[in-house]
Amino acid sequence: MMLQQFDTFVGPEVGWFALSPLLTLLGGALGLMLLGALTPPWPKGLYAFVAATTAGAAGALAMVQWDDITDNGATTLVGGALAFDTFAMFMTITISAAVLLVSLLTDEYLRDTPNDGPEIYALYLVAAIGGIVMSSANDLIVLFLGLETLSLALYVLAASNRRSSESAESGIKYFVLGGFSSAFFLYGIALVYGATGSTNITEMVTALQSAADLSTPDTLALAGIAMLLVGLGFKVAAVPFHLWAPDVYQGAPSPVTAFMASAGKAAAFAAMLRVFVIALPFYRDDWRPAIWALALLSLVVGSFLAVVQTNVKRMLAYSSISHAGFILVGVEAAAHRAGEADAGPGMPSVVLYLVLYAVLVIGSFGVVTIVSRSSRGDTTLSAFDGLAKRRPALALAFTVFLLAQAGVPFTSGFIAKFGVIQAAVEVDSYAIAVIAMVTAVVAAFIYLRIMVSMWLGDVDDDGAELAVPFSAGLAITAAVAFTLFVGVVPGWLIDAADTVTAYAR
Amino acid sequence: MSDATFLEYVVFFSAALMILGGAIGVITLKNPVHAALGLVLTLFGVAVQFVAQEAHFLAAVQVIVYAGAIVVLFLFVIMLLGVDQAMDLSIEPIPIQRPLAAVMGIGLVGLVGAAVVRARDALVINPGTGIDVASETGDNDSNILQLATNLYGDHVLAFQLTSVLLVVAVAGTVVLTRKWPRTDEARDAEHESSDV
Amino acid sequence: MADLVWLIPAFPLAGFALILLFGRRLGDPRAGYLATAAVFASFAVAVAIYFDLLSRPEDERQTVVTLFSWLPVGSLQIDLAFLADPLSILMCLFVTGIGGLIHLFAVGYMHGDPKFSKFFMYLNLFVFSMTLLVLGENLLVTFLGWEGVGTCSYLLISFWHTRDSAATAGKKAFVTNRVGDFGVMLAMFLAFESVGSLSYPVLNEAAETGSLAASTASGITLLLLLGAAGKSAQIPLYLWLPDAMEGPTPVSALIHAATMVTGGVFLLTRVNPVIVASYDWVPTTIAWVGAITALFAATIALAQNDIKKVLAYSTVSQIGYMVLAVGTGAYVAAIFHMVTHAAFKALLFLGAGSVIHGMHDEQDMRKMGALRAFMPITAATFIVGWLAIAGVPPFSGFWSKDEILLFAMAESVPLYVVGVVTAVLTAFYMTRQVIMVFFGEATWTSHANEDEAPEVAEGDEPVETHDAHGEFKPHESPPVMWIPLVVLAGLAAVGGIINLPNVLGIPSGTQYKLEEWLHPVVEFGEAEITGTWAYDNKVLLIVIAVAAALAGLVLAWTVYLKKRIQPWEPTLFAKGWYYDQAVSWFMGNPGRDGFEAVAEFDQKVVDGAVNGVAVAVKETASGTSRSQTGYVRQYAGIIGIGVVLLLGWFVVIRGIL
Amino acid sequence: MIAAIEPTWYLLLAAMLFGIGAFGLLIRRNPLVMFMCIELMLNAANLTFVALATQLGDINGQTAVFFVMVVAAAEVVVGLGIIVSILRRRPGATADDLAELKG
Amino acid sequence: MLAAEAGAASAAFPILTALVLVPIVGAALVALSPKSRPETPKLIALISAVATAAMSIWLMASFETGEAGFQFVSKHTWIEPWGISWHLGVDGISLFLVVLTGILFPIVIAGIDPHHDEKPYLAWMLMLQAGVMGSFLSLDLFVFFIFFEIVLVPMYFLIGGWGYENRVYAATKFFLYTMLGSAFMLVGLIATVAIASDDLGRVTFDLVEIAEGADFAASTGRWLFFAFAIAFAVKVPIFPLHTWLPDAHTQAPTAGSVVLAGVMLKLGTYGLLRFGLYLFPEASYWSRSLWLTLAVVGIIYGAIAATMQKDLKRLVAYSSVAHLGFIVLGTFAFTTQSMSGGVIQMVNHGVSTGALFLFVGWIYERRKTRQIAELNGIQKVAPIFAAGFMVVMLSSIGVPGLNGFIGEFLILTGSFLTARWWTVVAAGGVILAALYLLWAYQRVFHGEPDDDNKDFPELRWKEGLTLLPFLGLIVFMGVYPKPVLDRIEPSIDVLISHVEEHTDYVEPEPSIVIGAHGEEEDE
Repeated sequence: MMLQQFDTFVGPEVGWFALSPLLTLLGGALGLMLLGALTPPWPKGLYAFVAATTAGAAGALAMVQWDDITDNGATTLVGGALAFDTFAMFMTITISAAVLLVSLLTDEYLRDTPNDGPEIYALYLVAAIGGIVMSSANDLIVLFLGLETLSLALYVLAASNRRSSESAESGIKYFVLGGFSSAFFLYGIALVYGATGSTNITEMVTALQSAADLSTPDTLALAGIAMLLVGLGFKVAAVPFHLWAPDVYQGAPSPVTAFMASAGKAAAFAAMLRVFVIALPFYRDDWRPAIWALALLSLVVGSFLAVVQTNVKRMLAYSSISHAGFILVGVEAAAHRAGEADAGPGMPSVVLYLVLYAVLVIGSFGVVTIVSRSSRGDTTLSAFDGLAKRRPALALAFTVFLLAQAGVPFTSGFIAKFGVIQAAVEVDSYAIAVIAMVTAVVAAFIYLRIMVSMWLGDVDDDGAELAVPFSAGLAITAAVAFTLFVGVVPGWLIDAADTVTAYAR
Repeated sequence: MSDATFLEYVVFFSAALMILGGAIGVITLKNPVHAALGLVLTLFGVAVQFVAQEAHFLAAVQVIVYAGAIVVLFLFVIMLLGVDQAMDLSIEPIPIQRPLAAVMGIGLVGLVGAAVVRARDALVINPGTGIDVASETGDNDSNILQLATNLYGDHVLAFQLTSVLLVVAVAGTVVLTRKWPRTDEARDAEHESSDV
Repeated sequence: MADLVWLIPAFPLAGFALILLFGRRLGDPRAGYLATAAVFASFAVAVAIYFDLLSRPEDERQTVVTLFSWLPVGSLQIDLAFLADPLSILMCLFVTGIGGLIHLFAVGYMHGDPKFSKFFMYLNLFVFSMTLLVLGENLLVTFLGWEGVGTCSYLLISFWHTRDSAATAGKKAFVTNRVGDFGVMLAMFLAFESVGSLSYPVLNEAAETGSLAASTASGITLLLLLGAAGKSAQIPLYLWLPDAMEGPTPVSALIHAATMVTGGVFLLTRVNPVIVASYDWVPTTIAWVGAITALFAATIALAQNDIKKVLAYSTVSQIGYMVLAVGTGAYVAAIFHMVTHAAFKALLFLGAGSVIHGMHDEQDMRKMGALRAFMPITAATFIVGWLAIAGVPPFSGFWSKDEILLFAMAESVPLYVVGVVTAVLTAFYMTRQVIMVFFGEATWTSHANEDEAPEVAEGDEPVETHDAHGEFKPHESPPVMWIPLVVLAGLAAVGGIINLPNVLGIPSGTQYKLEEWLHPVVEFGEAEITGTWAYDNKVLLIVIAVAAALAGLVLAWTVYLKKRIQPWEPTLFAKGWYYDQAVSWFMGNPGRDGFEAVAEFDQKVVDGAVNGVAVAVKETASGTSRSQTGYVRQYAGIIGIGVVLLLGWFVVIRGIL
Repeated sequence: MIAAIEPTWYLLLAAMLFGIGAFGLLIRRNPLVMFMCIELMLNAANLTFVALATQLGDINGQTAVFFVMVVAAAEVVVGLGIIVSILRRRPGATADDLAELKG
Repeated sequence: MLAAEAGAASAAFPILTALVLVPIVGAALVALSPKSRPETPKLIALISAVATAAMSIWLMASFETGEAGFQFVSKHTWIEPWGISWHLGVDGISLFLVVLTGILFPIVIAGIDPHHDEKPYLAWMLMLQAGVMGSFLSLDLFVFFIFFEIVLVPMYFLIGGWGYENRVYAATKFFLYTMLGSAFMLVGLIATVAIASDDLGRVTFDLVEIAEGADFAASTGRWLFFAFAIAFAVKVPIFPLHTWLPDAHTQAPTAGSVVLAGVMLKLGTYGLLRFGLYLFPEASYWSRSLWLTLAVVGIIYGAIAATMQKDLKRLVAYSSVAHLGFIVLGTFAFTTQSMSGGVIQMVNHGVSTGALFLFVGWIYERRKTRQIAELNGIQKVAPIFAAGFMVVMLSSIGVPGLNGFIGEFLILTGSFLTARWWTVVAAGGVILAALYLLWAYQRVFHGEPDDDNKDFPELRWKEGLTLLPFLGLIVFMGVYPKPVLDRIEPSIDVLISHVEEHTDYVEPEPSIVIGAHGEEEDE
């Protein structure tokens, strides 16, 4: 009978092509690791190039899948472990793009350091896998694994600059707090599992749908949701779970910070949508107010504390917290219609914001990377004095990114904010919309401050000549082009974002 | 379910005692080595609870992986770094840290406990197909079998992801432990690239 | 011919433009002659139009010449149009006529001034505005001129702007007038609201047909009275006029005696049907404003020592007469007095100017005396003016003033009394002036000319009238200056004939010429008061008037020439009842402080709030960020608190409760 | 046969374990010990999983525990790596000594 | 970017789009122009600006007088999923603001040189022009908002980069203050669209469609209106939201001040007309007394504050507050006269205050100070300079025959019909205007010049040429405003009847009817 059992065992059928983006990234990562380990050091920039092409390929494959999904509708993969829908693909493309740009930034940055090997890039790619899994997971355990994959990679990356004590400090801070919060997340999964009898989103939803009545609330599930919110709130750096962000963003190597703020945030928010909007719509009235509160706190604290910072990376960190608040406004809007046939503009606004912000923040930290190189790692505001006189183009690029983050029209940032506010207004949550816009004004102050020091500050003579490496320059140029192009012609992207409400589950 | 036998109570409470005792040891013992031993105690207690719930395979893995590998790793690091000197826990440099901790600990246990208790008789809305347990009637590996089927069935992707996780671990350790040259030009390079 | 009325303003405008462009090249004195020519040209046109209108039947003596549509918005249709009718033409006649003479005089007076051409540029601009004022077909065109003359008066008063007093006086004049303009504007709004138009024919027609509610009419009248008080220097807004004497004397003569200051009276006369249509107490108010001003200013004039200040206050007083006349319905008399006053007051001012000129810019009468020997023509003409203003028959002033007193009597006795008293005072202070300047003993011999001529203060090439410094002899002015004096003296002497009353066997053919002429505009003639006691006892009133004049004369003679009685010049009068001081004190202290307070408020409170918000943000932020100590365990603690709160919300509030 | 001890008891036990772990992380300064506390919390989660699996009669819970163990292992590797790399630089450093970044 | 022509409603040559794009292209060219040839940027900028001016004048020339609706309309769908279209059009209300924008920039670009970094300066100037143009031309809420908002950026850099001692503070204050206002507007704008989409059955940001098609519930409309109004109130600025203005004006470079006063402040008043009254007639009529009061307060308050300023430029800035109070008064008096007056006053204020700022700038260049106390006797040493200032000042005071009076008179005449007592108080502001300007003039120009001022340079040829168009406009608009008024009035009439449709308001028609006005008008 044992034999018989073995004969009868059939694993779930795997949509290999559907998984191709993930497999590409994995292949790239393993290839880099193995070949890099077995072969003598590759010529300059080849590691970065391989990583970038891998990411690009993954993104391209995701785009290919896009039409497939829009034609044949969304499904789930590998025994319902992964969701195969435009939402997932959108995030896949976003994260791949982030990896691509960040790899380009990293290349020059790692020169003359022992880390100028394949590992960092491999970690990018693996982290990307983690992020993509998070955003396409259809099972909380899978989601947890993806989250851990991403997080562990980020811990290492944050601590990867061994010459900088700040890097190490940020690494351990991120690690301790991250482990802390993921323990909460796991505990939350466990409790929710207890309440719904499954970790698989599809089954959870069907279970809750078929449930006799949810009028008598299941406290186990509620406790679990609270824990889940803690874990995800930590990952998206929402107040009051944000405290790691400023320190880690400042301490981590600039390219890594760019990666955290782009791919990391994107994946975390995607996971949030998966877990709350897609998996737990039946409890939306319970968790929506909590999201509201987190959004409010993040907006206020992020923008206010940014004002008093003197370190540009820290400023950007706090501003990214307030951006998280903005995205949470979108999530809150999505919550109003969670689980309904007409899901409303909430989710689209969120994913739109994510992709646009990812590019913006990578560009911003890209500039920071270049500047800090010439200023011996100094990223205080004074390092940017008179940047316009030393490197007008670079200053202009940074200005574009900053204006975009401030939400000035004709930049992608404005489109992003507009989308979120529109979503919020659509569901009549005016209060948070107004608060968001007002705090955006407060946050604008720091962007102005940076611009002032760039354009009006005077150059310090001992400032080493500011070389803009080709690959990094390429990445920043691409980011600028994207920012402005979307600012003027956003229609296509909005159309794409609008499709994510047709998610699989 | 039938009432628990006296023996089951004994098992449960003694295991619980181990768990909590070990845990308290972890957070109170000044010497990290002792703390690690406390952790071992807890882990064993958990393993016992697994057994008590017929999760034999997990219990085994718990002992082997946790107690066998992880804690040993801890101890190894402690010895390696020689951080095994005792640390005075009576002083707390950060103000209001302990009240904070207390509030959190009590609140956490209280609230979750409340949730658990309140949910005790919440209807099980998605009962599973039942867990096969090893029985005297021979197939004493049915639990493993079911676990394996489930693992390589629905959770095969997750299983594969664990491998990715291990890749991260490998790459991470390489990055974190690779020797960084301390030569002069490197020290100059330090200025270059010590940028955070 | 009347269609060419636009030529009247056109000539001075052209003169202005020419001098503006070529003034420096023309220079002194050609620019002056050009300006004079321009004014006399429009005088000629005015004369021509006068005869044109005269040749028409009475009810056709009104032509509207529309140049273009100025402000056409919806129901508000305002044209830049001129109304050529007896009143406006009469005004044009004496504005341009006397104005021309004053221009001529100024050519001599301003000779050597470095800004000679600019002066005449302003003068022409003024004449242009003044003609607009009188020719306007609607309130707005009049207002255009009204403000124009105000501006020119500002420019001319502060002509010697390096003198602070002059600059301040100019500003004061403009701002005070603005207060009056405020009234005129509101009057316009009210008129537009009620009759939907600003043109005089429509407005007056509406008033006559009674479609203008008495309330509205009263409103318009009172608001216009405010404007008139500003422009015509009546209580309470008169106080800019004395200061306006800072301007060059021709300016004082032209603007602040003959023409501009009569604008208010003209405006009230222009809309006389509205006044008639308003409540009865409204004209009475006007009358009393005029009467009180007349008396008040006269008392002040008693104690002035500045030759021009005396004339200035007497101007205020005389215009008070005119306003009184308007209030009592004696519009003709008002206009009549306006004309005569224009003549003799211009004469007096120019005379004064000639004296000042001869005395090397000495204006203090106490440093004059016995000048008749040195400047005979000036003295002679000045005396004519003196008799005219004092109301001594048969000089012009007598007839017009008598007419006014007649109506005042018809209106009410108190008004008449005030009028007569004022007449006495007028005769008194004018006599005093004449004596102090031309008679008595010379007090100027040892006088070293301390306050320098502004021209000298300008400090350019030495002016030839001032080659003789130190001890000097007063000298007669050049012909270009005394010819106008003579002409004006003639007018002042015989001006009365234009409106002789029907008494003492004056040939009936010559009576009431002005009244007939103005009849199309002012139906309200002397016929209206027939049957009143006053009308029946005209002769008696005339006798009283003459007596009053002579009384004043004799009294002053005895006081200042014969020194029989100590001169009584209380400081209260000299200081103008301290009204000016009071006002300036108020403006300077509470007013200024109030303004300062507002500015402070803006800085501290309104802007302070804005910056306060910014500061508050920064403070809270830095406070919060200081609490982020960098201790990872504390971060964990805060996260833990967040966890507890979330759990509390979910488990307790949403779950258990 | 089914375990007779009520799952609730297990859950409460797990909750206490979890709470102790979290509490410990807040009060211990030695990074290694803090890390052990995280392990305690993970074990609490595992206990919960197993208890619930038993209650639900659903094997997935036990599978989840399996994954958690792997995660824990990987975390330990990475975490200890980071800790080693830091304590190499600054022997005997406590968590409170690592507070350069703040504000 | 722009989809194909939508509808036949668009002119053959998309002149309005050109008006917006030419400056942008010019700015780009300036920015890209090679460093080697220092004179090219100025040349390019001038060409672009003059071209814009020419187009705007051609626009005015070929504008259909007496035509109420929008002309030269060009409409293309832009952001399809959000129902946003590139919808431009011009009517009597916007026409002259467009023309003013068109001719103001070449003048200041040609007439005023920055002290340094000419290239970015010119680029920003052109960007600014594009932004202002777009705001005046757009008929789509989204398009309007983005232009309304984008204007801040070039202005921020102009103030911050080429301003005076306290420029960064002023620039930041300006940016944040205005941005705060538009924050509310954005939310209100989106809400408007969202709510209107229920009536219209589709999501569109098109101004005309919403204004004509949507009918907001009173309460809703009022909330939305205020969301818009706050932004405009800050921009105008209406008391008490005005304090950014003195700082921005004082610190801005001369050209910046001229443009700021000339056209940018008008974005607020124009917005109130176009996006306040037109979109929310009910709400604006309902809240009129609030606006009238604020306007009147602004008139008096601004004048008083101006009187006490020690800095000549601040003084002019506060005078702007007062003048714009008149415009707001006229706008919310809802009569043909007052609103036409308001529109024409926008142009007039732009001209005269712009010219005043020119003079202040020139004074600063000569004396390196704006403190009134340090200036005196200039008229003696620079009579022509003084004369020019005098004319501009008189126009600003509102002396008839000059442009300032036309606007003020129309506004007051009109508003007297519907808001009598407010008008009475506002007319008092006319007195104060004379007070503070004449006082300042006396202190600066009269008296004997001291040593610092006694060789104050006379007006230069270039400056004179710069000034000439201003003086020409001042006189022309004062003497013969008919052509302007004829083009403005129809659009105003339409606007008023729009208000009348949505409210119980009936515009009073003054006429000679016996008893048309009873005793209630008793003084």
